[in-house]
Amino acid sequence: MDNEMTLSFIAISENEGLARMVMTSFIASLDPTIDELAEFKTIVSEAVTNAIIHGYEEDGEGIITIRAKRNGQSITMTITDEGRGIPNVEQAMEPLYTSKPERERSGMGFTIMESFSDHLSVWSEPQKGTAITFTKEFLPVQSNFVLGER
Amino acid sequence: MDNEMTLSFIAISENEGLARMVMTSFIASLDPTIDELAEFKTIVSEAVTNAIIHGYEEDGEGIITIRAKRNGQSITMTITDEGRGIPNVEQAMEPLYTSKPERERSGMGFTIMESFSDHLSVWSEPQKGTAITFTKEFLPVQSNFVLGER
Amino acid sequence: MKHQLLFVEDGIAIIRLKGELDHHATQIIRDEISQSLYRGTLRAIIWNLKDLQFMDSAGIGLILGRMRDFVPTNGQTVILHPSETMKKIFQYSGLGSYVWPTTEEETIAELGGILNGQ
Amino acid sequence: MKHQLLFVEDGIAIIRLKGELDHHATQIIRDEISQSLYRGTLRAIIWNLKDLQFMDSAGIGLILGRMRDFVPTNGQTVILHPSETMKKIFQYSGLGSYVWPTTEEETIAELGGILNGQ
Ligand SMILES: Nc1ncnc2c1ncn2[C@@H]1O[C@H](COP(=O)(O)OP(=O)(O)O)[C@@H](O)[C@H]1O
Ligand SMILES: Nc1ncnc2c1ncn2[C@@H]1O[C@H](COP(=O)(O)OP(=O)(O)O)[C@@H](O)[C@H]1O
Repeated sequence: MDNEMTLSFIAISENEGLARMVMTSFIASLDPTIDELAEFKTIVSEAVTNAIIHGYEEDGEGIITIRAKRNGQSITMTITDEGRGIPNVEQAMEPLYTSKPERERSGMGFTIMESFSDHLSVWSEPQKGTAITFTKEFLPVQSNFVLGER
Repeated sequence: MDNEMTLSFIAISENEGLARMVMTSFIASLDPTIDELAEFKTIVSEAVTNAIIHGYEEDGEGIITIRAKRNGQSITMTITDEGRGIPNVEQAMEPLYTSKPERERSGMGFTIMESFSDHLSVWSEPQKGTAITFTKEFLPVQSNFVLGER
Repeated sequence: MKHQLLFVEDGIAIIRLKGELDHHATQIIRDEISQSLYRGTLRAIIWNLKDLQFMDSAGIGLILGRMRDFVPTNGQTVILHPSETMKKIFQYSGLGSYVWPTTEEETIAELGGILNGQ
Repeated sequence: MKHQLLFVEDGIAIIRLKGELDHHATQIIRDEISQSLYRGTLRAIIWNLKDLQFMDSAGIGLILGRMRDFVPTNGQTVILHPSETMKKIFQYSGLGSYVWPTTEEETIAELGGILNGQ
């Protein structure tokens, strides 16, 4: 393990930006490319937003916890809420499926998280909560350079 | 309570910058002046560095926890380690006192933390650990503007 | 999050988004954008993302929502200058074909033609 | 954390610090600075903090450490362009009088005078 951190915060939408900034700081030493960083921030944002909107239904009280580990060029993160949980995870992960179309949710959160990560798993239990774990690999700075030279 | 967060991380010097960046993100909505932000970051940096150097003697294993709350224009933070503790807090808080002159510590950490905060308290018990709690008030954006006009 | 909304000739609205477009931001700007759009006689909406630093699926919700509101009356939607990552998000969401490689000016000229049936 | 070390006429060393000077950074740059300084015949050290974004008491330790190393031989120390907050930190630490309001060039000229006993 190279580094490790845990962040907990209240499930209010203001903290979506906080979570992105904290995680950006955490991976700074990997020197990510612009696209790697944007993808990583998007995953964090989707998972945190889901916990706020779906997990706690924006009650402004629940706590979201992010655990992150850096191992070489690889970041593993778990975003946990103790909210309503997901009754049918398979359905939830389908592109365009959303339980809140009236809030203009697009149903693309899980699809984006899966596409931008190297591995993603979902644990959820109704009335207990949800935990999303993902891993993202970052290209070593060295090989970015080599790729750039081709 | 307007907002609240907890951050835990391994006591390695790389994370001094992480702690400053996270806390900068946390207070962003207060729209601090450059000087307010610099003073705030300095307090955070002194307390976290002390936990790493003195609390855990740079063993690279201990965990540092920061709890922060925002209440209106006021930020209250506690930085906790479960390290060696401070045998004589009064002496430790004297300007220029340091137990590690060989590491080029200046002994100014506590003096700076006290000067830059509005309130500071220290809890410590040998072999149990140390907790530094401070409060810093930020000028409302409105009155910054009025001050600027004088 | 800031945005700028302008109406140009031929009922074309340009929305220039700046900063970070997440769920938090959409809550703040959605009503403002919707109300401004209702005030004009709309034939097309151009979303210019040149100064947008970040967007997640909340941005898809915002754009799809405005398409639903305005497609019945007219409804050409154009998305300009997304970042590489945003481009992927649009593709996954089926909005890839609304991303044009043109500048704002070229888009207006082009739309003028389209809207006038050329 | 980056820094730039240059020697100018009359054995004056200029250290330009950039980025964030905390305990982590001092661990990285201390030896490098010390070794470079030992290579010259030093009569004064100018710390230029114009591009320093952050400094805490680790910076005080770094500067005091170099003063201890070099005061025996010569040892004029000058600190330029600290931020308001850094200025306060220098004052609390008793280093306030080493902060000069001059530019790098003016300082070199001034030191030239001082060092030549004018
Ligand atoms: N943390 C969560 N807690 C409860 N339900 C969730 C959570 N995350 C996702 N879901 C469910 O999964 C569905 C699909 O999620 P997602 O693909 O992110 O789309 P969206 O957020 O746009 O609805 C949500 O509509 C919701 O029903
Ligand atoms: N978290 C801590 N755990 C143990 N001892 C501490 C801690 N923080 C401060 N101290 C003690 O207090 C002394 C003074 O601290 P400070 O004023 O910050 O100066 P410095 O860090 O430069 O030594 C330290 O030298 C150390 O002995």
